[in-house]
Amino acid sequence: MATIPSPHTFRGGIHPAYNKALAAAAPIRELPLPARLTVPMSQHLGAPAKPVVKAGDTVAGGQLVAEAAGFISAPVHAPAAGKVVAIEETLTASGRACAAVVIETAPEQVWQPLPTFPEWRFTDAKQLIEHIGAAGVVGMGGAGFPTRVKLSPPSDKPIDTVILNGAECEPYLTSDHRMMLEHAAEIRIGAEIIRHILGARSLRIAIEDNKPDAIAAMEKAFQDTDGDVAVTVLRTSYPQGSEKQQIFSVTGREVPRGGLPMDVGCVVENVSTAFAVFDAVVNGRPLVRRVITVTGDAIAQPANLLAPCGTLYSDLVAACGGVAGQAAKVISGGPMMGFAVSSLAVPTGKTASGLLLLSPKKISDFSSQACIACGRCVDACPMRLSPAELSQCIEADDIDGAEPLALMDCIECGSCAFVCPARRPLVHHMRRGKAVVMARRAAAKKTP
Amino acid sequence: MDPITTSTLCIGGIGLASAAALAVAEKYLSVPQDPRIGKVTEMLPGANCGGCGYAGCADYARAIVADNAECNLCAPGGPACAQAIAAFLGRAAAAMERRVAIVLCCGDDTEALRRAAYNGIADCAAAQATAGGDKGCAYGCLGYGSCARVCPVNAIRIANGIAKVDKALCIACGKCVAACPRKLIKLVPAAAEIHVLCSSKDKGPAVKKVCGTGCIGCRICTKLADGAITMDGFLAVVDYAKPLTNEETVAKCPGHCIRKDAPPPTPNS
Amino acid sequence: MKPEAPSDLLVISSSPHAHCGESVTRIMLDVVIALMPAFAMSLWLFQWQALRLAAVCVAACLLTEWLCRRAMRRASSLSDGSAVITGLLLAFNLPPALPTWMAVAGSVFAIAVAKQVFGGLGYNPFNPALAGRAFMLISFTGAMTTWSRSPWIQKVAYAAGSATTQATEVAVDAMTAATPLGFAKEALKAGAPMPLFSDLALLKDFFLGNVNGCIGETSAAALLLGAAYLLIRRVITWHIPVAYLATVFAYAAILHLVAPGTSLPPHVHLLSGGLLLGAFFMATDMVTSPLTRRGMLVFGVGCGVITMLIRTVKTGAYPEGVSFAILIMNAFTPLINRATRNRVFGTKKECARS
Amino acid sequence: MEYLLLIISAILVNNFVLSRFLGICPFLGVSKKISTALGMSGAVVFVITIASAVTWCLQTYLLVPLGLDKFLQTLSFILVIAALVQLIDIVMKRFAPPLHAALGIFLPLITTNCAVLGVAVLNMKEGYGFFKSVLFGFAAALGFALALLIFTGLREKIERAAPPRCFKGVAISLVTAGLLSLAFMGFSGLVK
Repeated sequence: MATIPSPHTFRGGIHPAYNKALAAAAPIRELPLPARLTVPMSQHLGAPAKPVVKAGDTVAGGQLVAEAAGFISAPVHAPAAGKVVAIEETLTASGRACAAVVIETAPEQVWQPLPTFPEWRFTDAKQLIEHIGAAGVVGMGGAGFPTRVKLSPPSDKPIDTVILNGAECEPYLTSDHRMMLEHAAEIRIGAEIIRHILGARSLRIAIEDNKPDAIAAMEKAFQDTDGDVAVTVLRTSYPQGSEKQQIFSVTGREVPRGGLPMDVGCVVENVSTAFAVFDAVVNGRPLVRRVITVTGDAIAQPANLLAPCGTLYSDLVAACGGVAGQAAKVISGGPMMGFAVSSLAVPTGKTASGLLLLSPKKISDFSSQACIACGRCVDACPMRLSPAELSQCIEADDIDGAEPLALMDCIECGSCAFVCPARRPLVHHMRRGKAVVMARRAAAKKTP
Repeated sequence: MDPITTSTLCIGGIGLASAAALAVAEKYLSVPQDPRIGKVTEMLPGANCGGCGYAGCADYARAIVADNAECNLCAPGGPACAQAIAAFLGRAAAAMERRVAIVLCCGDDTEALRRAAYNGIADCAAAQATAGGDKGCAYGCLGYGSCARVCPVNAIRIANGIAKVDKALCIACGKCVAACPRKLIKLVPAAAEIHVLCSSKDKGPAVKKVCGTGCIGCRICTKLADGAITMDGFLAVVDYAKPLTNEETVAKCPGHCIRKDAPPPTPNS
Repeated sequence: MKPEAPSDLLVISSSPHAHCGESVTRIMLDVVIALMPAFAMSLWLFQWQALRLAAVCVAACLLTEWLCRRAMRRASSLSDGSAVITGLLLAFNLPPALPTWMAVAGSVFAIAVAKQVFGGLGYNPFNPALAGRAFMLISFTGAMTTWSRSPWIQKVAYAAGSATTQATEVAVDAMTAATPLGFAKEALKAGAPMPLFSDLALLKDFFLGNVNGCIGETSAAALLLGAAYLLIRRVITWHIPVAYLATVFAYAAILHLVAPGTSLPPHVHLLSGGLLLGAFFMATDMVTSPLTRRGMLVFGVGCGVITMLIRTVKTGAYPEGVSFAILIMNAFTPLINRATRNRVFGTKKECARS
Repeated sequence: MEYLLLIISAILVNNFVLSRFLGICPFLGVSKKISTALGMSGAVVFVITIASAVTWCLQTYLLVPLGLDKFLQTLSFILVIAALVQLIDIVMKRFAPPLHAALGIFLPLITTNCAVLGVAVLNMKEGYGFFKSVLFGFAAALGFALALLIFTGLREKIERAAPPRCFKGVAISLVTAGLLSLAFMGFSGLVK
């Protein structure tokens, strides 16, 4: 066990105002069970889960309510016992509509646990992977990629390094930070389970140097771990938490274009995901709740709340003392990659790490002047693209011109738009361009 | 030799030599191409709109001649063009009626509410991807003009936050149909004049909450329309295969979303 | 009946929701601030002539900008400050005795033809001030190359003349009414010996700006002060100026080693003409220079080579090549952008070319 | 050195497009995309080089001996160049279909391109020998290619610019070409 400074740092990136002090000191607090939960079927990347309950059914906490609908999909469980009152369409934080199982929670909570594997060190990896999949564990850093899939790389792609992502580079958010401080021991067991499953030689815990207390907590938790284990201290720079950039910072390897971390022998898991793995394997608890940072200058008492997935944002706001002044923008997630929502009637999901309420003076207007070709976006882009040229192509509807400029490699981190003096909505252009390309590719696949 | 003869002979010689070389080359080296393709290309209107599904008029002409493609796929050319091509190639002309695009929403900014303040690029798909769009109605026209931008003949105007197709200009190429992220635009027979200009599948009360001119699923029109309007859940839908002329449907619609096309403008208006 | 909407709507927009706070106006303001030392020096050296030209150019640029935007029925763009910079830079590039109406004509050309016709700031392919100057140089060649004999400068010029050991009376006379580069070019054409400018006191004059030249370009010290401000404020990066100046220095040094009798020493090339003004304030114009660092280096080297070609080839029509060099490289900028894109993360070679 | 100066002169100083104003129609017509501009440049370099050789032979071995070079030069050159381009078109279509697909549409454009004729006539006027004629033709074509590529780059930029409506399209392209020409005046006099 050692603590090492990160040997490399990706090129590009930005240094936004982090504003983490608002919630960093607030210990994780459990949200009182809301009367009603709206559990979306799409809390992960891939096909939405298929409901297996119907209106009128009574469910126990942890009971399966929807099963995975494909290889890249994840099941959904009831966060609490109660009665299913409806299965209706809801708008999720990402702006897409999906079906949701609405549960009226019961005053008497009954819990239906999954099997547990206290002897996981002697359990077959395959069995553990199935169990983690059945518990609905997905990446909790933001994308929501099903962990089961990540943990089963093809045999020709051996994994030698597991990276535990504790960078939490998004401004304002502190949920992973608090998890590392308060649940270091559980995270360690989760990480070891992941390492055991993948048979990986090395384990790295990647934390930015602006969280010395988290680094200390992790050092302490992992101090007697065998093998090649180290805390890698990353230079504070956004987006250190992005998978590809983090792998480069920790190992110096570049994930090839269009490839996955496993192509360079790495798997990156968020610290909260490691906790969820521990919870599923050791406690038999499916992923039905998570810590969410409720923060911003328009919330009365910023907090880190442990809330069931399916809690409406309005319930979270109420638990934090309500809105302070006027909220002009409500963001699900952090300010760099989070989604603005149009109302508080939106449910949380497994990937919702934060809820940010900003007052009118804190929001930035992206008014889109002409590009003055200052090249700052080119310097800031961690994927080393040319957002200036890309956005101009897309603005002129020249998607064919944008595609060869590696449009699809954009990770939408927002660094370009953050630095743009002309305040061009660069990421918005990228998203639009990518959507057009995706639609074209889908159409081309349909009619070969 | 006098200069005139020399020059005549010289130029004539160069000309003849070049002509001979070209003729020989043409004879032994040329690559044949079906001459009918050129003719058919000329018969097509040359709008290159791609509405037929091919890459421009020349490609469509090639497809008609070489791949035996249907010759009635050209919407801008209309029936006349299809018949001309069919006659030229000696094929049976398939029947074709003029169609036009129509936006099945009439909830403009006077009648329908916006649920958020959108700050982003003026594109419907982009707005839709931002928190599901700023329109209160999840089915209604966002009004950021993606359809108008793809229209090759500028037949679509955005006015008061809603798109409207100019029937006279529309060539039914179908580009707007594909461009609308909410699938609000349909191609309908140009002869049809009465339409249900709403696409909301929500129940009446939900519609009323967000729009003053939406279909509330009251079914009054279905009785008056003699089978030409059917219900799709809580939404009245015109069956364009049947004639719909009863103007009472327009007058009696409590949601005011059944509308008759305005008569074509008089020249001096 | 329209249903009632909630009173204060939430703003929805794509991520990111944070911004660094930088703006185009702020950048332009920084450039104006950075130009102030040079302006102060020009007021000291050329007195009311400098004030007249600067005022006329800035006013004409602002007015033209306003009129163009009105004619195009577009929102006014005066507040972004770019027209002020164009006016100042154009004025800095004019000889002190230039008639006012010519300065106005150049300003109108710069803003109307080189900028607003393309749609305004960000769309112009050429630097407006330089395009205006090139236009004037070709249209009013005489007036643009006539240098006043302000008492200050005459003294210096005579000193420079006497420093050249074999200079004839004619050369000294010519020197009083020519820039150092103009004098050098004449000497080159006539086969006369090249002034060496080796006197330290003369170097000091070059540094302060006590030489003939355009009103804003003569004082190296003031220009370097402004450049330092731009670099500290990170409005510009070092790449273009350093590549530009290094190329000029290297080219001049090699030439001076090979043919010391017919070429100026490299430090004189660096300090004379509009090189410093061009390298720090005009070649670095964001809109018309490349996007990537590598592209900027290529751009700077190209500017340097062309500048020196124009300055030192005997038959060349112009003694000074900075404005033309930058304009020509402006034309290459789209191609340089295309050729110097960064290596996309996760790819082996520079791909992403189209 | 002489040859080097000839090349520099033809490419930069006396650029065919920017200072002699020859070959303007393909310069404006084929400068929308870099890929097509490259194709056109390739075709022009190819045709001008060959045309220089052929017209030199025609002049030296036919027109001059017959005493017709004073008044029949232009006519016969046009004839030969047109025939030559057509012939190349046919031959290329047969033996190098990929190259034809790339250059094919540009070849007819070159047939009546004044730049080709200009090079041929200038060769004769300057009294260049065979090798020098071919070299000059090649360099002039390279100059054309350079101007075309620069202009295409600029045009891709101004395509996305926002000129007032009356300046859209060709008008703004001509303004740009004018400014480019203005910039290239800096080279004037470098090589006589």
